[in-house]
Formats: sequence, structure tokens, C-alpha cells
Amino acid sequence: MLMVATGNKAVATAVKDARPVVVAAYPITPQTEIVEQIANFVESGEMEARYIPVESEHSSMAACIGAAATGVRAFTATSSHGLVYMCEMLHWAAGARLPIVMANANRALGPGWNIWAEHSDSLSMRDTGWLQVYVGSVQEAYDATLMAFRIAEHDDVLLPVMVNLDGFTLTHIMQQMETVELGDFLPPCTVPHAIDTANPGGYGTLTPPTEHFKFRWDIERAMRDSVGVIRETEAEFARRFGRQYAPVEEYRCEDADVVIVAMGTLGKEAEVAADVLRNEGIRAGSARIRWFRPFPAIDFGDADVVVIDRDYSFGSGGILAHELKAAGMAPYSVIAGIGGQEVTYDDIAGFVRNRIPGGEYWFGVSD
Amino acid sequence: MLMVATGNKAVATAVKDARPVVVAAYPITPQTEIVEQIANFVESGEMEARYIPVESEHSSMAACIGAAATGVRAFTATSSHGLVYMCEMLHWAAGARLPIVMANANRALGPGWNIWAEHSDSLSMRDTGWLQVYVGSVQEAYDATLMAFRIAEHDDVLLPVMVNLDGFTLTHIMQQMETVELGDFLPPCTVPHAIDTANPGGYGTLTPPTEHFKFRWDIERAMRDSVGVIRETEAEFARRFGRQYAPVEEYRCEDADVVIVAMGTLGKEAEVAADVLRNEGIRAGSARIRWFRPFPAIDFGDADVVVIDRDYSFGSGGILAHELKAAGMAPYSVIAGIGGQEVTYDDIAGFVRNRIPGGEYWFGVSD
Amino acid sequence: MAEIPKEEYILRCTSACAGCSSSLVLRYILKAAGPDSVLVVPACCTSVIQGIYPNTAMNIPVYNVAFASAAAVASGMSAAFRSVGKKTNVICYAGDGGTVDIGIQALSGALERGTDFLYICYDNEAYSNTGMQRSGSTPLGAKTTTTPEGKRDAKKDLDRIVQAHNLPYMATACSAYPLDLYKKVQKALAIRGPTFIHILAPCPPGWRYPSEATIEMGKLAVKTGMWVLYEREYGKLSVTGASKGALAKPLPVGEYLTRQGRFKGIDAATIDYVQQSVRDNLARIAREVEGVC
Amino acid sequence: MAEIPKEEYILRCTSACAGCSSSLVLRYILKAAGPDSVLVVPACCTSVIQGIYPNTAMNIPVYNVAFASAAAVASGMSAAFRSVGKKTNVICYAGDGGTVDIGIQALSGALERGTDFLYICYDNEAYSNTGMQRSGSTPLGAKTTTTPEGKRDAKKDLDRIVQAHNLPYMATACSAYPLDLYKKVQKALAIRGPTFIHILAPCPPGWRYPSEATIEMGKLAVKTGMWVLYEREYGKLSVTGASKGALAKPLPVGEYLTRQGRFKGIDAATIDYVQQSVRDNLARIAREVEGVC
Amino acid sequence: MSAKLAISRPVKGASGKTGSWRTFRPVVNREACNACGLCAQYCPDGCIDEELEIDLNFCKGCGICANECPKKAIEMVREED
Amino acid sequence: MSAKLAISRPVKGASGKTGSWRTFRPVVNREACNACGLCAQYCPDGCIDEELEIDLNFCKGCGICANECPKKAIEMVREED
Amino acid sequence: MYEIRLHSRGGQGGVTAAKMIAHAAILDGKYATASPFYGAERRGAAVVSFIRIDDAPIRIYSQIRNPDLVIVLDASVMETVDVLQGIKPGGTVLINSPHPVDMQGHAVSYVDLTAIALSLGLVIAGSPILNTPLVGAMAKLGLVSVESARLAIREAFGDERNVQAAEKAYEELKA
Amino acid sequence: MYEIRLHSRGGQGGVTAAKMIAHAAILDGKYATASPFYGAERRGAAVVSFIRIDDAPIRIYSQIRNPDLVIVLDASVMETVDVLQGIKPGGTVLINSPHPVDMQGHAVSYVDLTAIALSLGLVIAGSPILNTPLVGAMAKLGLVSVESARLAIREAFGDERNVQAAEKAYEELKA
Ligand SMILES: Cc1ncc(C[n+]2csc(CCOP(=O)(O)OP(=O)(O)O)c2C)c(N)n1
Ligand SMILES: Cc1ncc(C[n+]2csc(CCOP(=O)(O)OP(=O)(O)O)c2C)c(N)n1
Ligand code: SF4
Ligand code: SF4
Ligand code: SF4
Ligand code: SF4
Ligand code: SF4
Ligand code: SF4
Ligand SMILES: [Mg+2]
Ligand SMILES: [Mg+2]
Repeated sequence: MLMVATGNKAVATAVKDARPVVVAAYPITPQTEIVEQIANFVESGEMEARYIPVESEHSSMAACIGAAATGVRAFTATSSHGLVYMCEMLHWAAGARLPIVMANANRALGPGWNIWAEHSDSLSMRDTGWLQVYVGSVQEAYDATLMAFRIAEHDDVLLPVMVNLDGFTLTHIMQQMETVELGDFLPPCTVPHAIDTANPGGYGTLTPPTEHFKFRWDIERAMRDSVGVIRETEAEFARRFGRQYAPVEEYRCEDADVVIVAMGTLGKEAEVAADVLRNEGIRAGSARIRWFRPFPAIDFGDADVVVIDRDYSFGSGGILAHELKAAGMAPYSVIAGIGGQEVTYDDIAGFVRNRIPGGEYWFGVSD
Repeated sequence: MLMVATGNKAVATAVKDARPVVVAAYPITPQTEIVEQIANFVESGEMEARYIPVESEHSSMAACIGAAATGVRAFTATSSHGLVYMCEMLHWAAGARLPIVMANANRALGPGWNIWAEHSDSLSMRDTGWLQVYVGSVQEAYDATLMAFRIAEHDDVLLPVMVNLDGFTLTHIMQQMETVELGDFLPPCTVPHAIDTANPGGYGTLTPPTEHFKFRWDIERAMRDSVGVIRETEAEFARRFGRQYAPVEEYRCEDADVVIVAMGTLGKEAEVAADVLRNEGIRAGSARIRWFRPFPAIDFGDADVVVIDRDYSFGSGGILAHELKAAGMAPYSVIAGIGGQEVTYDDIAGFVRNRIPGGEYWFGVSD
Repeated sequence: MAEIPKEEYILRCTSACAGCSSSLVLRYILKAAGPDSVLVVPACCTSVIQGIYPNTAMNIPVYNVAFASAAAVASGMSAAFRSVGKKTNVICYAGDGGTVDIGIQALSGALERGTDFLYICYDNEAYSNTGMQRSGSTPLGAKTTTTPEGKRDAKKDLDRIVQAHNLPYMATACSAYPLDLYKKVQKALAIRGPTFIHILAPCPPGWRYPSEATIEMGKLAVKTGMWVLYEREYGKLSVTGASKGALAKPLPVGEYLTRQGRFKGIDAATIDYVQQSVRDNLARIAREVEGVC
Repeated sequence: MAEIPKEEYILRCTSACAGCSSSLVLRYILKAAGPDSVLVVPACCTSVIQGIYPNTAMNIPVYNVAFASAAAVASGMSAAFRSVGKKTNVICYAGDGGTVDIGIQALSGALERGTDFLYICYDNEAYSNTGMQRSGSTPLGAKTTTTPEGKRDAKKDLDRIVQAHNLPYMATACSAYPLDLYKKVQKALAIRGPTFIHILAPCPPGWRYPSEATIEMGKLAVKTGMWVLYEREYGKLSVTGASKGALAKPLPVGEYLTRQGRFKGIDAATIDYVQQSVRDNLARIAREVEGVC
Repeated sequence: MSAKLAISRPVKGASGKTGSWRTFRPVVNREACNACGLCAQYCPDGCIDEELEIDLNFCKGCGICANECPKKAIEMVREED
Repeated sequence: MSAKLAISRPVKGASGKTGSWRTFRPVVNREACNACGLCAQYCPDGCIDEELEIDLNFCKGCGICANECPKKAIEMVREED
Repeated sequence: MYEIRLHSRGGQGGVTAAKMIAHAAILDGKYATASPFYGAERRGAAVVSFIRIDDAPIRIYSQIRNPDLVIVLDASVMETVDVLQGIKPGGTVLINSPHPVDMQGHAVSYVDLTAIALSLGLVIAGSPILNTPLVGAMAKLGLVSVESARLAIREAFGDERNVQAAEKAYEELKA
Repeated sequence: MYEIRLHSRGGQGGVTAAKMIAHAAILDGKYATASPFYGAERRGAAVVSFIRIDDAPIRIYSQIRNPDLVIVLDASVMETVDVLQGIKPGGTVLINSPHPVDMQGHAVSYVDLTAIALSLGLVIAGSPILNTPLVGAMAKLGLVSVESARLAIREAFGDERNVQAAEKAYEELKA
């Protein structure tokens, strides 16, 4: 069905279509519309799920853990302070190997309070064992949320998935969006280690130094296996519904002398910047990183790389830049869009024009 | 004064000597002795501070924030789940530019519950704007805690500092330790932006997209400046008290063909491994990373690098290894000691002998 | 009114909605507290209405803090001030969500350990700042954006929860009676140890009534007995102001409920249920006042 | 005793200390609950005594969860079970620290929104698992490792806090009276909606008395009136078992306090103070039982 | 000192001239007024001073003053566009 | 299935033979016993069965049974080293 | 790409207006985005929304700096906001006003949306609904088809008076 | 480096024993570390502690696999634990026992620490204190000096009977 929706509405609609059994969520700008929309779907009977109006985000993730532990599909959504407030439970959800899906509206952290787009919230949770995808359009928010359930619940994965969308710039923008008829694309949720009173077990009991690392390794194993599951799921989605996604969305990269690497809406806007630069005779391309965990294998050959981080790890640098460096590149690292700082395709084109390979540039900070 | 102390006792003693005004902390294995010891110092009158028996770690950091906001010295200690439970407040403390000092007893995260050493807890907080130091002996726990206050409170820094010590292996081991007569090494705490009812201000009010990034940049600026402050503080400490520290403690690295990079007690044990290897004719050295934030500049020339991570970022790799890769190295990445997994100098020597540059190895996981 | 200082500690103007009763009560709280005070404010409307950096309407130090943390931040602040010999008032000013839901752990802890501070909850019965979602303090039957058919659970009884902590002073107040509030704030600040005031603060967009009716709405709450003004000094209860009359002869709750869009379509059974709870509550209070309990 | 099933759901043996009363009460809770139950356990002694992976002494599913999260995990679990039509009992079994301190936000929230579960707090009045630090539930005067001179604040009144949530069933119990407990668990599990039981659970190393005195200690608590056994069904209070006698003729509290190392050196004034609080509390309960309140 | 953190300073008009929000403006009829002060007491934004001057730069037009005036001495008049 | 997470399975002796913790061992004097069952009821570890056999593999020697026995029919006897 | 900036006040329905315009364009087979710029404003404060319409998918998320069209739903915002800022040379202004307004030489269309709403009794909580008539005006400007405008309004509002309001605005718009 | 492994039960003071031994060695001018291996055991379970003594600073934190000396404070732990595991060829065993015990050919010293503690009335909560006499035995084995042993005990315990206990163990130790 064709509709006009915000990014938030897209997520809520995908969740409705995925038919979870439990949704537990707490409002926070700019994610609130997701919560409200789902509460409405539930009360109007459009969704059969139970909506649990938890008293905090620590509890929203806890409730999802409790639900998923029984083997049912569970969903939550949050943003920024909500995400870091539930940090302990993020680790827990992954360690308990529960295929929870969460939407995160990327937003800056305070103080001072700032409600606008930034990726530091979710990127700072990149060690938790959650898969992370960053979307770039309303349609993609819908599609990625649907796929997230299938990937999370895949027997080779059984890890939670976080779908990230830029606060306001994507959560609140209205675009056209097609819903799908899911059919059996999303099989019923099965959690092999679901609680079974007929076969009692002690979950998460004290695990000694001789054993603990094995379970941690299995999380890593699942992360690695998820690469294939993601590929297969995205291929199947394309086959059924006609929309194609990849861990990295490359645009005009084949012959590029310089590739702009970014995530989320900036990654989309970078495509426009590439067009602008091409018009000027600069052979630019754009590579939008969609999956940050597991981090995809990337290779841009000899091309210069300009990476835009809408985030920062203090005392280290842009987090995306860091991944590229660790992958052997020497990118020009641009820090831009922090706390909702306005960044246009013209600005991005400027970053490319002024690039210094290996250098770092904080957009808007006078030196 | 010479005494025999555990790592925990060393931290508590340093805190006593630093004379904070407020200590707010919550017990958690294996940090608990710090809390208990300080509560005892306070009740016995050996310390003048107020000890606030908070009801959780989110609140212990919150209480430290409230105290430090008035311009006084504040301390807390935690570990693993306590640390991630206070995650939101870690971001807050740094964003509010408060020179809080915290000790963290490094411990694995659950589930399953595991109370033993691992660095994933603190490393997963590496984006929060906290300086992080990892210590390798009881004496160093004492010394680093004292220095942490001076560094945190330095006008060029004004950021919180986390002193990390390995759970059990360091928190509970007993070694000799010399206390110092501080003199004016640690000047009275002054926070230039302390609350002043005579000059009212709104702290942390909503900060728009046009401004927010400037404050984030200033955190990064302070991180960079802290490099010099750390150097100066460690030099001054050596001058006054005779014990010398550096951001990276190098051991037999000058002529090394292979350098073992590790943190905490494994970094100490690696020195023994280097000796063992030297005896076998392998020119090995050890470089113990002490300050992880800001991450030090390192260069081992052409030597092979074997890095041991007692931590992991799922879907990406060892976190320390990642830093080295981003710094341009192609280390042999060993994941060892997870969840208190036993790792001896013999094991470490084995990692070196079997190294595959650029490779990764999970100790104890059969492939 | 002669007693109330003319000094205003909120400069014209915050960005609160027109007719915001929380802004009104804050005026009187600050008048009572005076300039040697710090306001600790968790995420809520109040964190936003102050203004945007670099400007604030608040002419008193305001320490904005994370949503769950207000009472704990105040604990540290109070300990620090007292340690260095300062008497500065430490006042948490938090919404109902930041108090009864996400903030209750910190509040309960601070009360238990005898923190010297005043905690004020202004209760607009929803998460207003994020656009009127249900909170634990939302009353039965009220429509919010997350309870579009009306809330099915009862309003959490914050006052009895706080009362269980046996603090030296606690009171309720309502924005329609600013002088009553003013006195209570003064009383609370004169006492050492934890004190608490719970203020009913009608919110035009949240409750869906026209902004000019803000005072009316508060008065109706009190006159119907939906809200009772009282204070407890060292446990001893006294009903204050307009509630004295309401205790004897409350208006029917329908007069309050039907004036608000959030209760639109509420059924008669629910109204009866609410009426009965109010009756029970007033009877309980009356008995306690008479010293029977 | 005929009524109590012989079935034991804890296999010999947990690693609880010798004389641990929490282990004792858990035996009876599980007997009452039966095998179609899940125990949700936050960090506490119980999370450790089960055994170390890959073995557990618990012959019933135990879901170990983060310290602050038990009631919220149970919310999700209960919603999921009920959604798919399962009646499985969802029982939180949490220590006092995990209930009155770090866990109170989740508990209060779960109660407010009417979660269908049973929350049991076993109260050993300290953070025992980490070695006997003060909790909000530690009584006045008790020495712990963080209150070496004795706690200066009163024990947090968990029951009044819970009571403020108006849940359909709540009760207190004590490990010295396992049959009383057994009945209360059965009653609680038969009720839909949130139910709550608060169990006093003496802890030999924490309270510093010899392990054989565990039952005695519980009985003394009840007989002195330091702990009252009661239940509240839909608000209505009934005192149960041994507390009926204690209400009429309590032993002096000194008989309880002086038997425990944690109260060693407690001064006469504090004992008097405790005695007076107990007297007040018993009088309050007696009045309520008599229907005066 | 470089700006280390966002500290906002008190100024009048921190949220702009909120008077522009009004659709209706309060107009006092001084004849009818008995100077009881209730309008000033109840104005959420403290826009009415002792002389009953209303600061129209900031008055948001909520209508409380008019509603609460016991003498009905304040009228809410539509702002001309 | 590879072990995805730590699920412990119920077994007897999950914490080892806790009987080795004992310093004193309970010994029942069946003559004195009236079979009231209180000892079994109060044993925290459920080590006393219906026939009043005490499972010495696991009995931790807490002494509760002896202490609570109304007939003083249980004696705590020091374990020989 | 055609870029529109819409000035209004919080509570006046500017966001819904933007949505309906984008929706109508999409129904016309175009690509369109509508994005409110959110500050943390409460009701009454000046707000701005952006609408982009193009034949190809739109990949721009940043604000519109150089609008082709500026819509002013509430003339009073002009006291504090420079509504013409960045307007393209040759750009147009559409203003809710009973009379023409001088806009520094820019082409100006005007229509009294307030009067239309009031005449049809389209008032919510005391405020006239301006957004549905606005969509009619957009159709008149040729940015969306009349049919799509109708559909978009009906999708957003049940009350048929809204369609009438749009039709009225369509007729009354003056350039 | 001299490496000692000490077997005891939770509650018997094994950790304090390790601390006093290390302290005494340090007072002798050596470097020493004492580290308990912590499981999550409660009272009564078998526990193990490690002591290292050397002339240079000690940089090893891992457990001792090949001890020079094994101390058995509670003989009953031998039922469940192989106390000789990894002991160095030529390593010694010190056991709390009234009589010699065969230890697969390893040199064995023995002393009845329990009897010494009981004879001096050194009992806490029903359990005899074994750790202070043990320090005396260590002095006898020449691992720490008598004077340092005394100082270390006095630092840990006020009661002078503890020193007497150590002295008694010093005298009574048999190899
Ligand atoms: C951890 C966290 N979760 C959620 C939010 C989003 N949030 C900010 S204010 C608010 C509602 C506050 O409600 P209340 O305390 O009642 O104050 P009010 O807005 O009604 O004044 C919410 C949910 C946040 N800032 N932090
Ligand atoms: C977030 C967090 N903080 C602290 C801890 C450490 N911790 C584990 S159990 C415990 C004490 C539990 O006390 P209580 O709930 O009373 O149970 P008890 O141990 O007395 O049985 C503490 C502080 C933890 N696991 N997680
Ligand atoms: S939403 Fe309600 S509480 Fe918030 S500022 Fe507006 S009127 Fe006040
Ligand atoms: S410490 Fe206390 S509660 Fe914990 S296992 Fe031991 S006796 Fe039981
Ligand atoms: S409320 Fe009315 S009567 Fe009273 S001072 Fe104001 S205008 Fe005058
Ligand atoms: S209309 Fe409202 S804001 Fe204006 S003066 Fe009256 S009460 Fe104050
Ligand atoms: S308690 Fe005593 S009398 Fe009763 S059954 Fe046991 S041994 Fe026999
Ligand atoms: S001594 Fe304790 S553990 Fe042993 S049987 Fe008696 S009560 Fe049970
Ligand atoms: Mg509210
Ligand atoms: Mg406890």
C-alpha cells in the first residue's frame, strides 16, 4: 500500500506488520511517535500485541527480555538518553541471545539538552552485541525494520537488532512509502532456548572463568554468521518485494577518485554531493554504510576517502573514521552534524574539495 | 608509609589522602572493599568526607555530579554492571565538565553472571568523555588514583577520570605499597563553572544545533590538552615521590622484534613473558598501555605487534587491537582473559611464538 | 498577599504554553525560596521552557539533570553544600513522570537516607514535554497519546508512597492556590532533612481545556475532592485552605471531569468509580484529621 | 503439614551458607507454586547459591536478571505468557536491596500497571551477597560493613510503599513460619494481577548469630513485634499466625536485638526508640484490625 | 575561559517576545477594577505589574487574568492581524 | 546446537558435597524423637527425609534441626578430622 | 526540484499542511518530502516546514536555503522572521492575507485563508484551520492537481468542509 | 621466586594467613604478593590462596601452577582437591596435623595448628584460628624471619596470644 509517512510512522507500521506479541516502550523525543502510534494500533485493535507502558527505558528493555525469553517476538524503541539509560540491558539482551528488535531515533546526548540528530548514542553502544543498521529513507526504515526481525530470529544469529534512524531529519520527515504483504517472509518467531517449564534450566547463572569466554565467542560467531544471513535476507526481500539493499550502498563509486563515506540521511545527501562534484569534474562517489555491526568489509581501491562522522569518541576520533582506519584506510575524517548541526550537500561537497587525506576536520569549529 | 594492601585498599587509601568532600558509592563485587573501606574511614573520623550510601550506581554518579557541580572534590567506585548501569550519568559527568574521579574494578558483564576480570566494561564506555587509566600493581593503583584527581581538576582538562584495576587479580591481591605525603601536589579543587547563587546560570539548558557541537569540541580539546597535563603530572609525581609513570610503559622494547601490547595485570605479566622469550632468543618487549583515553601515540617501528585484548567488541574485534590498527599497525590480535579466563606468562609467550601478523586468535576457543 | 515578595525570579518570559500552571507555581516557589537556592530539574517541560542556550528566563541557578537522577543529584549537592557550611536551598523541581516513574528510585533513596532537600513534584498527570503520554500519575480514564481509549490503571498514589518514608514534612498544593503553596514551601525549607511537596498543576494542552480555565481547573480539582490540600508535619496531618470546605461538602467529580477533553467520552460507570474513590479518600482523611486513626 | 507437597524443587544442595533462611523459604515458595512456574531472580545471594554453570540446584526454570530489572522482566514475561494463553506463574524472588533500593522503580511500575505476577522480597536487611553492606532495608542501629557504627537511618517501610499501590493481595511472612508462608504464596498465585509477599529472612553471617539460631531469630522478630505477619486482601488487613499473640503481648525488643552481633553495643536510647516504634506500629495495626481505621 | 559547557545566563526575553503568540489581548477596564490583585497573582508569566500594567511584549494571551478577575474588569480582545 | 548461552541444568550436588562444610554433624536419637517432623520442616536444605534420614552428603551442619527439635532428640556431634 | 518553505506558528497546522501538499504531489506521481524543522518550541512560537517536489527520488534532508516558493500562513511571523531569506531570484511568495502585500519585488499571491476557514466554521480550539484551504491554493498555483489535493485532504480530515475550503481558496487566490 | 599454594576452607582465615606471610616477607626486605583465588564460594567451601616471595618486584598475577610449597590448613579439603597438583619436583608440603602424613614422597612438615589455637583459646565463632600459628611455622621453615613474623601478626591482630601461638608452632613444627 502506498502511503505518506514519517520515519517514525514507517517503523511503527513495520512493527504492526511483523506482529510482535509484546511491545514495551517509553517515550522520548524524537522517537515518541513510534510509541504513540503502536499504542494506538494496539488500542484500536489493528495490532494484537500487548503494549506495556513501562516506567523507564531500563524497564522497557527488561520487559522485552522477559517476553523474548518465553520465545515470543518483542519490540521496543528509544533514543539517546533512553538508549544509554538502558545500556546494562542492551548487554543483557545480547548475552541472553534474544532476538529483540529495537528502533533508535539517533539523537545527541546531553548536557546541554539537545534533541537533534547525532549518531553518538547508538555508536557508543557498538560493543553490546547488538546488530546495528542505519537507514536513509522512510521506505528503508520500514523495510529494514521488517528485515531486522527475520535476521535477529535466524537460528544462526539469535542476537538483537537495532534499527537506527536520524532524529527529526528522518523520524519526522514525510515521504512516500509502500508497505508489503509479508506472506511467509517472516516465519513465526522461535527461540530455541526459550523458557520451558517442562525442561527447567537456570538461565544466566554464575559462569566460571573456564566457561564464560565460550559464550562470548559464540556471540562473535553469530555476528560473523549474521553477515550471510543479512545478505540472504536482503536478497530475499529484493526478490519478493523488489527493493534492493546491501550492507554498504555504493553510488557512483566504480570509477570514483574520491568516495564519501557516511551513514543515515547524511549518507543520502552525500549522493547529491557526489553529483554536484561530478558536475564540477571531480569523480566522486558515495558509500553509505548501512550495517555498522557487523561492520562490513569495504574496499575503495586507490580512491581517496572522505568520511563524515555524526559522532565522536573523545580522545580517539570519529567512530566511523576509526573503523575505516582500522580497515587500513587513511580517510579525511570530517566531524559534522553533531547535535543536529545543519549539513547540506554543498557542505559535503566542500569537505571533499578541501580534503586532506589522513586529516581531521570539525565542521564549524574555527581553528 | 609502607603497608601491605590490596588494590582496593590502595584506591581507598589514595582517596582518603586526596581528601574529597563527597564520596557516593554502591557496592559490587569485586569493588566492594573500596566502598567499605571508605565508609570505615569516614565513620572512624580518618576521613572528613560525607559518604552517601546511594541506592544504585545511576545515583552514585548522579550524587557525584551534584557534589562536583558545587565545586568540591567527589569520588565514586564501581564495576561492570554498576558501570554500565550508570552509563547515562558517565556521559553527563563529562558533558557537565566535572572532575569526578572513579575507580572501576574491571569485571565481565553478564549474562551469565561472571565476577572476574575483563576490560569490556570500561572499554565499552570509552566514548563517554572520561579519561581512562589502567593500572598494573597495587602501588600504581594508589599513585594513579592520586594523580587522577590532579589531572581531572586541571583547568585545561576539567573532565572526569576513571582509574581501572583488574577485578580480583588486582583488586584482591596483596602487595607492598608506599603512601606519600601529598603536600601541595594536589591543590584544593576549583571548578570554574561551579554553581554560584550570586551569579545564577542555567546549566545544561537546551542547546541548539548551532551551538551544541562547540561544547562537544571543547571536550575533545580538553582530551587533547590532557595529554600534556598527564605528562606534566606524572613527571611532577616522579620528581616528588620518586615513582615514574608514562602513558605507555615500555619494557625491553628498544631493540624488540616483537612487542606485546596489553593493559592492566596482563600488561605486567607480559613483561615476564618477554623475559621468557628473550631467554629463548626471541627479542620480545612489552608495552603496557596505561592511558586508553586519551589514546597515546605509539610507534613500534618495524617490530611485530601482538596485542592482547581482555575485551571484545562483537562484530568488530578486540578493542585495543582496533586502536592499534587505526594507528596503522597490523597486529596479531589475541583475545584472552575474557571473564577471568586464566592467562599466564607462558600462555602469553605462546601467543608470541605462534603469532600471525594481522591474524586474530581467541584463546581457548577450539576452531 | 502583602507578605509575598515582589521579586520575580523568572524573567519574562519562559516558553511555557499560554496558561501553563507549572510556570505559575514556580513563580511562587522561587519567591518563597529566595535567591540562595538551586533548582535541580530533570527532563520535563521545565527543562525546556527556561529558554535555549545562551539565554535563560530563570534568574536563579538551575541545574538541569538526566531524567532519572534529580533526587540523587540533589543528594550530592546538598551533602557538598552542607559540608562546606552553606545553607543554600537545594530544591528538586520535577514532573510527575520524573517523580513517580523513572525518578522514584532516586527519590525513595534520597528520602530514606535523610537528604536535606526539598523535592517538589508538579503533577500535570502526563509526560507533557514529549507530548502528553501516559505516566504513572495519569488518572484512571484519562486519554493520552498512549492511552487513546483512556487509562485503565489508577493514578499511582505518590503521596502515600512518600509518606511511607516518614519524612519530617510533606504537603500537597495546587496551582490554583499559590499563597497556600508559598507558605508550604517556606515551611518545608525551614526544616532540616527531606521535605516534599506535591502540586497538582493543570496543563491546558495535556488536559485539553482552554488556557484561561487553568485556575478554574485547579479549583475544581480541590472543590470536588479529586485533590486534597494538606500538610503533614512529623506525621501529623492538617488539611489546608479550600480543602477544608471540600472535605465537608465536595462538588460531584463530574464537574471536574467533564470540563476536560482528556476525559471526553468517559462512561458513567467510571465516573461513579472515581466518585466512590474520592469519597473513600475524603473519609479516610477526615477520620485521620479527627484523630480516629 | 499434610497439605504440603513432598516434592522438593531445590535439589540438594545450593551453596547457601549453613543456616540460610532464604533457602528455607524458597523451598516452601516452590512447593506452593509447583512446576509450572518461572522464578525471576535479580542479583542477590539467590543468584549465586543456585550453583555454577553448567549445574544448578534449582529444578524449576530460573531466569537470572540484572539487579534493577526483576519486576520489569517479569512484566514482559507475564504479558508474553498470558498473550499465548499460558497460566505459568511468574514469580520474582528478590533480596531487600534489589527491592527497596535499586529495584524499586521497576517494582513500582509493574505494580502500577497491574502486571499479573507475584513479587517476593526476602529481606535479610542488607546486601548480603556482596558481604553485608547497608541497604535501605537495614534497620536502625544495625552494623554493616558500610555502617560500622550502626545505621543512622530507619528501615525503609517497603510494605507501606507497596500498599500505596493498592494491589489485590499483599502479605508479610517470616522464614520461621514456613506453613504460614506456604499458604500465602498459594493465595497470591490464585489471584490475577500484582501480588506481593515480604519475607523476613534472618541471615547468620549478616546478622552475626550462630547458624542454628535462624528459626529462633525469626520467631523472636515476630514475638517482639519487630516483624508482623499479616495479609491484605483487597486492602483488608488480617494478622496471621504468631503475630496474633504478639500483637496482644509482645516480648521486649531487646530480646531480639541483643541476640545479634550486628546490634552489639547498641545503646539503651536506641533500644527505647525501637521499642517505641514497635509499640506505635502494633497499635496502628491493632486499630486497623479492629476496624477503627 | 573558553566555553566548557552550556551555561545560559538570565536575560529578559530569553524565549523571544512571547507577546506575538497572542490571538487575544487582555484589556483592563480600570473603572471596573477593584485593585484586588488577583489578575497579577494568577498570571503564570508574571506579566502584570503592581499598577496593573500588562507587559504586552510578553503576555501570551492565555486569558487567565480575565477569567479570574472577580469584577470582570479584563476583556480579551482579538489582536488585529 | 552450539551453546549459545549459559543454561545450567538441574542436578543433585550442583554445589558439590556440601556435607564437607560441617564442623558438627546432627545425630538423631530415635528413642527421644516423637516424629513431629519439625526438623525436616526447618532444614534449610531439605536434607532430612520422611524417615528422618539425614543426607550427610549434603547436610551443612547448621544445627537448626537440633536447635528446633522439641524433644532435644538431635545432637550436634563434632566431626572427627 | 521545486522547493517550498512554509512559515507558520506552532498549533496552526503548518506541519499537516506540508504533509498534505507532499501527499498530493505524490498522488500526482511525483516524489515529494515534507519536513518540519523542529525546535523545542511550544504552541505559539514561529515554526517552519519544508516541502520538496521532484520527478526523481529526493535524497536531500537538509533545510531549504533557497526556496522557489515561500508560504506565509501567519503574517505576524514576519515581525520576527525574515521570510524572504534565501528566496530564489524569481521566487514566489504566497501569503495568507486579505490584501496584496509588498514583498521586495517578489511575485506575491494572496488569499484570506483565515476568512475562508471561519466562513466554513473550520475552527479547532478557537483557532481557524488554515492548512486545508492552503492546499487548494497550492493547486491553483499548479503545484499539485486539483484531484490529488482533494484526495490528500480527505485522507487527512474526515470533514468534507475541508475540501470546500480548499476549493474556495482555489477560487479566491489572487496573484 | 618462591611460590606457595595454601589450601583452606572459607572462613578459616586462609586469606589473612597469606597476607601475614607476604607481609612478613616484605618486612624482611623482600617482594611478596598474596592473592586469594575467589570463586563465588560462601563459607565452608574449599578455597585456595597464592603467595609469591622474590628478591625483585613481582609481575606475575596468574595462579601458581607449580608451587614450591603447598600448605594444607584443613586436611579434609584433600578429599575433594588434589593438593599436590603441579607441585615442583622436590617441593614441600606443610600440613596442619598432629601426625605426619604421607604425601607421595614429597617432603612433609606437620604441626597441629588446631591444637595450638585451642590450647591458647584462640577461637572465633566456634572455629579455631589457624592462621597466626601458621605464620610461626613459616618462620621455622625459614621463609620469613621470626621478627618479621611477629610484626606481621601484631599488625593484623591485637591479641598477643596470636604471637604466642606462632611461637608455639615455630617450636612444634616437625619435618
Ligand atoms: C532517560 C530518558 N528517557 C526519556 C526522556 C524523554 N523525556 C523527556 S521529558 C519526558 C516527560 C516528562 O514528564 P514529566 O516528568 O511528567 O514532566 P512534564 O513533561 O509533564 O513537565 C520524557 C519522557 C529523557 N529525557 N530521558
Ligand atoms: C547494577 C548492579 N549493581 C551492583 C551489583 C552488585 N550486587 C550484586 S548482589 C548485591 C546485593 C544484593 O542485596 P539484596 O538484594 O539484599 O540480596 P542479598 O544479597 O541480601 O540476598 C549487589 C550490591 C550488581 N550485580 N549490579
Ligand atoms: S505542556 Fe503543559 S506543563 Fe508543559 S509547558 Fe505546556 S502547559 Fe505547561
Ligand atoms: S549470606 Fe545470608 S542470605 Fe546469603 S546465602 Fe548466606 S545466609 Fe543466606
Ligand atoms: S483581578 Fe480584576 S479587579 Fe482584581 S486587580 Fe485585576 S483587573 Fe482589577
Ligand atoms: S492573558 Fe495570561 S499572560 Fe496575559 S496578562 Fe493575562 S494572565 Fe498574563
Ligand atoms: S524435630 Fe525432633 S522430635 Fe521432631 S521429628 Fe525431628 S528429631 Fe523427632
Ligand atoms: S544440621 Fe542443618 S543442614 Fe544438617 S540436617 Fe540439620 S538442619 Fe539440615
Ligand atoms: Mg508531567
Ligand atoms: Mg539482602
